[in-house]
Amino acid sequence: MEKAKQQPRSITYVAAITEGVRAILNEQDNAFVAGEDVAGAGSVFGYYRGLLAEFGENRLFDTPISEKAIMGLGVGAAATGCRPIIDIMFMDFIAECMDEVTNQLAKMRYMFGGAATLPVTVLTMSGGGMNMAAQHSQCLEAWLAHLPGVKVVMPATPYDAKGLVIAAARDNNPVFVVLNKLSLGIRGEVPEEVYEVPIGKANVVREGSNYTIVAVSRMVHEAVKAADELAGLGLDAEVIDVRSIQPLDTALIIKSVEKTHRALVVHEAVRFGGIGGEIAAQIQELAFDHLDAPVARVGAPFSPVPFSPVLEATYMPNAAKIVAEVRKTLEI
Amino acid sequence: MEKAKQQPRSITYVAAITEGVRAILNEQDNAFVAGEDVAGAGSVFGYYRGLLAEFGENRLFDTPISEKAIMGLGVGAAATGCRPIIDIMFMDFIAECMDEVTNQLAKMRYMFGGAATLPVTVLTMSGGGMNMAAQHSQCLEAWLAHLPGVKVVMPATPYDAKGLVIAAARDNNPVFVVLNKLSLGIRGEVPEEVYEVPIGKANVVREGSNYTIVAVSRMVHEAVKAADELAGLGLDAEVIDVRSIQPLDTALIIKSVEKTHRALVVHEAVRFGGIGGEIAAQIQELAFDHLDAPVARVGAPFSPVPFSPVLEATYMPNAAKIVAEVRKTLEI
Amino acid sequence: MARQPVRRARTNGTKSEAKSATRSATKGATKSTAESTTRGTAKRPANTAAKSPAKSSKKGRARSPARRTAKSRSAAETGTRSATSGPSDRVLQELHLRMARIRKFEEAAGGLMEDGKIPGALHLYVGQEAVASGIMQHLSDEDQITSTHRGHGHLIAKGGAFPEMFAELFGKASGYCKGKGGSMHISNMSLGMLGANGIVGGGPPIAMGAAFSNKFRGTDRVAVCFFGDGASNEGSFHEAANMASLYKLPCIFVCENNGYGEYTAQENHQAIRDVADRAAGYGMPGVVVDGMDVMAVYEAAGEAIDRARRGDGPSLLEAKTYRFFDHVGMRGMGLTYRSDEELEAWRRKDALLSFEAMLLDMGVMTKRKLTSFYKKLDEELAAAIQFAEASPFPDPSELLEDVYSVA
Amino acid sequence: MARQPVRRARTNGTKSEAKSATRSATKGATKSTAESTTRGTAKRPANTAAKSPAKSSKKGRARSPARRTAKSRSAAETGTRSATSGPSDRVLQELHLRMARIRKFEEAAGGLMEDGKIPGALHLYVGQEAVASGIMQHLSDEDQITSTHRGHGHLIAKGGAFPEMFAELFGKASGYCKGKGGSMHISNMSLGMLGANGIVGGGPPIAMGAAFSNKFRGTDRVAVCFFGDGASNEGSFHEAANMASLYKLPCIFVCENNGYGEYTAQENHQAIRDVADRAAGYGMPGVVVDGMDVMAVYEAAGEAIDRARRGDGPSLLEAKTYRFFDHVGMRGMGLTYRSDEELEAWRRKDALLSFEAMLLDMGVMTKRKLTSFYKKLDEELAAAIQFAEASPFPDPSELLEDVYSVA
Ligand SMILES: Cc1ncc(C[n+]2csc(CCOP(=O)(O)OP(=O)(O)O)c2C)c(N)n1
Ligand SMILES: Cc1ncc(C[n+]2csc(CCOP(=O)(O)OP(=O)(O)O)c2C)c(N)n1
Ligand SMILES: [Mg+2]
Ligand SMILES: [Mg+2]
Repeated sequence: MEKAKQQPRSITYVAAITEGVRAILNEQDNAFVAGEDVAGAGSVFGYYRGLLAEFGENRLFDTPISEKAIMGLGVGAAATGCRPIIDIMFMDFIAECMDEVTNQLAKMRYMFGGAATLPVTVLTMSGGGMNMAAQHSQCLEAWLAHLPGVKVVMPATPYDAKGLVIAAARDNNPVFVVLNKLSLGIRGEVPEEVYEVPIGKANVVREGSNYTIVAVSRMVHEAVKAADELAGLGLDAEVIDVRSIQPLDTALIIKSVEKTHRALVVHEAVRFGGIGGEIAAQIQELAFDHLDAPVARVGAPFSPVPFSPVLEATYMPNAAKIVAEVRKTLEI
Repeated sequence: MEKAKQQPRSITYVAAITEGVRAILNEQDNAFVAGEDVAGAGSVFGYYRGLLAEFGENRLFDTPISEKAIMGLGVGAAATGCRPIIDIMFMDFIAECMDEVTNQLAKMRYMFGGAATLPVTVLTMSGGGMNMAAQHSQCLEAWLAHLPGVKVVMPATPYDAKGLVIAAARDNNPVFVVLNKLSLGIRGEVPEEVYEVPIGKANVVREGSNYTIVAVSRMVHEAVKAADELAGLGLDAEVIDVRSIQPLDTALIIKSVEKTHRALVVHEAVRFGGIGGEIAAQIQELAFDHLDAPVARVGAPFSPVPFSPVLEATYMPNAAKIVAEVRKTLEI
Repeated sequence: MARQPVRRARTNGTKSEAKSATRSATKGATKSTAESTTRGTAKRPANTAAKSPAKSSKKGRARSPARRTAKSRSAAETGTRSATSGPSDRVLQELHLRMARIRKFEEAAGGLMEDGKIPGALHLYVGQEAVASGIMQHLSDEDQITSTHRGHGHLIAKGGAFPEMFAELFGKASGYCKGKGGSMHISNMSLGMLGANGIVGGGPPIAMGAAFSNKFRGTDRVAVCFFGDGASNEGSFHEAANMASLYKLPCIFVCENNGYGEYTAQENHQAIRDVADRAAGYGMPGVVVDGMDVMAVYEAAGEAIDRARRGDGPSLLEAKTYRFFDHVGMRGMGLTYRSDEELEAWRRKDALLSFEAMLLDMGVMTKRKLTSFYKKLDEELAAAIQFAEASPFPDPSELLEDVYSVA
Repeated sequence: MARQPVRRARTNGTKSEAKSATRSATKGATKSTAESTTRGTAKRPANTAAKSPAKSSKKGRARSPARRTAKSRSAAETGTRSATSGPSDRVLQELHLRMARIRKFEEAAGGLMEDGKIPGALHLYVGQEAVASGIMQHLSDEDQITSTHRGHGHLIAKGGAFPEMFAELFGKASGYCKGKGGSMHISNMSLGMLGANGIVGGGPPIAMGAAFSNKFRGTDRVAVCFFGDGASNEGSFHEAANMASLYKLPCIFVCENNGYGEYTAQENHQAIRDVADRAAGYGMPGVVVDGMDVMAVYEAAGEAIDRARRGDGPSLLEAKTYRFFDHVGMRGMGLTYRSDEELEAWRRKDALLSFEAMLLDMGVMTKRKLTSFYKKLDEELAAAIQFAEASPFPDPSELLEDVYSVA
């Protein structure tokens, strides 16, 4: 795990994103931010707040409500020498520009035989738990991870949020930084310095000896809670924060499972067809002889995200569901 | 497997689709076809050819090149009493209307507490192998299968093409019928009568005792070829055509694996994040103690579909790759 | 640039140049009737006998005005179609009723949200009441509408009942969507309300599809989509408008231009002043109307809806309006993107208050009636909120219901 | 309704009514200069001395006309800007060269596809040559374009070399995209050609993004997107046009209206005749130009491009044109969606042949020069095809290269 080298301070996830973006705007003259209400309002989630005053209106651009044009702006500007930071307010709205993402952004370099370089960073906000109902709560990262040509990172902590934003914006490829709503207020140590969290490297956030929980985004924190509970059942669970789902740090995951012999994958996205299927399939393929139990999975049930608080509470994956799934799989 | 009850004739996949659509237009007064070049041209793939003359211009509608409006037309018309058959010419273009698919079509019923019923059938053409390059060759069914609220079927044979089109159009839910380009000319026995192939039921197309190949769409035929080759290696492979990936016939797949103890999943879509991950994850989860080897997977490599014939040939999954993967997994 | 209230309706979409190569059918926007101010004159049409829907129903709540079937539409239509006579008292009272019901509901709902009693986010319709009311006056339950994230007003004007609406906002099982939709997806199929929509621009393609269905099924029903100035920049609007015009669908595109998309002023999201300017590009009439004047909206909507029912195709109606509260909730996030002066200028044009003044003037309404009217409305609201609060939450087991139709 | 060739350029987007509430900056489309026919008069500007780029280069192929840097633009610009003098001989010859190169390349490529020698599908540009040529005459390599599925002509006019183009169509490693793109994705970044595009409507947002970049980086470069009548119904066009106008980007939207989207006639895909009518809805000028008249295109494009370079924002230029072959390939699928008479009427307006007749008339070209010009072009084509055929296919190991940048 990367360590803060100096000035350890505890700041929020949302403030960490701001710091990451600020670092890039300072560092890269050709970087700018474009999206709905990113400049004047500093994003409805607040993570660009203050940057307009700091960098001026030639670096942050409020756009019309036109996701296709916003993503197209990123593609065209990146292909011609800029380093756009594109904001898609809610991840649900990425559906509006999946053509630009899939057929242009992800493929242009390949189709052009390597002649185009597309350093586009896309920030977008996923996740439920805030009673925002079916169209403002989705986790659609599995779509993106299935697309050759893009990278997809999902920070769970303030430290990773800052470091991954910086790494994404320095990367010469399209990188989606999939943020999480319920994480916005999470606090953690974040150095003031500018640093990268390398894309494609997972992180062992809790070491353990006989169970591996592979967690995506905010589920990392639920997994840690679950691990604490599992300790009472005699399980010493290791928790891995995948951080990047494309590329995926398969090696680290397999190393852990070879040690622990059992694994569970958890994400907030709908379980069926989620990235957990890919991870579980890889684990059983590459660590088959090491497995003492089937790779378990926890994800959202097969329904849209309901509005009603009681239903949404039932819907959301959490520590209790992880523990229940572990117990079921291990029959303990 | 459903059996033709009378008049066995051999017709092509494309003709079978036409028969399915014809049956629905005859049967359902409120059914119509809408999409780009579906009426006058009978689709660029030819599967509506003749239907305009037969049913008139009040049943088949050429639309503008406006995928969002086309899908929206399906949603709005279905919610108000029609049974639209919506055509999205190439599956790649579904990216243009993923909002209408994801945020409207898939969720309207749920968000409305069950008050809306959306009998929309979407026909769309997937797959490579015809030198149509990166934007006209994709298999994006994994996106759809991850969406609660829609069903997804993928016929591999003329028989299933007709039966699944009919079942889809009779279903009161949104159903995607994902067709395959290279399958258009495949011939097979198709009864003249009107019949359904039930959605959510897989099909054992070749029985076997000690290996299971779970195949999606055209890969069924490659799997059968591979099975023939594997016989020479002492393997008696069972081939399952999943036919429907949402819902998935998990029970049939597990039953087979419990008998054979080994399995491979194959689809033409990019392997990483494809539906094969979900299927493999389910197999190892539900048949863990029956497995003698890891569940293997074959899919396209992690790149956009290349144009050049030699590269595309290298890209496409096929029988040889299935055999190679089986040998690698079983170390034979 | 301060945003100023507008005064009069205008018809856009016509052009000065003779355009030989252009089919005349798609040009020459209809003349707007919205210019005629009918207030004050108010001649009564013959068939005004219809019972006042503002009367309390058995249950003690004011009967929802839109709850009429196609058969009872004649009075409203007469009111619209006659150029020489104003609308009937009944129409005037219904327009008022719709506006007042929206205003009161929204203020109550906003308060409940700010107090943390309603979960999630509410986008309030206060300020824009004249738009939904003037348009819905022409529609029956069989006509469809699609709404926006700011959807309560549309549903109320279409006949939505307070108890089921509050229950939905609270996430209760007795809500219109069994608690599964909430504010952003509130809907009622039997009222022809095809949903509020959390996706900006989500409505137009769906309304166009409903209009297609109306025509396909041989009915004379119309579909109306409401959308904002911000939404007019979404590709979905463009595609739906083009398709509706191509097929001459009975679809009315109603742009509620309140000058802002979230915190971004119109001048910072499009280089035009009138969204109605876009109509010509689809070959349909584009009309600008004062959205703070319910009679102007009512007249312009009547024209567009009649045109659609006649089979002459869609129209784009732009209502210049303003939201009195913030983008979300009442107080919002505390951003200062609108000036106090601007807000004041628009508040002076308050559609409900000015219409009430006119009704008092005309003698259609008296101070006393108004007082008792609001008293009854307050009681109805209180009862509805009580109903919603007392209603149970859905059972967790209902989570996986309604994903698919099992019939 | 038979589709008739048009004759003259028109400016759309102005309206008769005084519109008090509308900012004047966004209205009042620029006056089109395209109405002036410059043929025949052809006064020479002073600085015509530029060497003829039509001369053979060392390698025996005609030098590609667009291969000029920003510095050498002055002659072309002078030709455009002076209302009283026509363009120079050099400009006239370059326009001809571009058109002839496209025509010949496409006929050869079409033949190779029909013979099964080129894999996949080609969408041929024959008939539309005047559009790409008239516009590209104003651009340097630093100006960007986005193209369509029908993209060869755009690349040729922008300076694309035949050998690398044929090699790409054949799927060879020596192709512009190493064989990975093929006809529908042919591109060359150093020529500012940001790709043919298999997605209808794929280009406009990208060109708008390039124009944004040009402005952001403080250059005077422009970005031009080409798209069809069919593509004008995609939401992507709408969103890109609105955004370009809002930010006053140096972006030119060029609609090549050939009357059909695949097999669907314009009247069956939109209820307007002139796509340029949509410009007013974005607050930009809309100009209709005869796309079979390269001089008219050249003039109108000059105006729009100058405007963009001046920082005055985007324009929509609609060129009425026609494709002489079928949607795909030459013979197509054998559908009868266009009448022989219609095809004949348009073929009589053949932009290349009529321009050649004019050049002969003017004495800028002689029959003899023309004969040797075509002979040389044929030789160049033959050599290019030979190069392509002789080139190796990419090695299978290259499959996974170029997915990501590793730098
Ligand atoms: C596709 C999409 N993009 C962005 C948003 C976020 N959003 C919600 S409301 C809104 C502003 C809409 O403005 P307008 O259409 O003018 O409606 P108003 O809020 O003014 O009524 C935005 C950007 C969204 N919900 N959907
Ligand atoms: C998003 C998308 N929808 C549909 C298609 C299929 N398609 C390819 S070309 C074409 C017609 C395009 O018409 P137009 O824009 O007028 O260009 P033209 O072919 O006439 O040059 C269509 C529908 C596509 N490639 N992309
Ligand atoms: Mg607004
Ligand atoms: Mg065309």
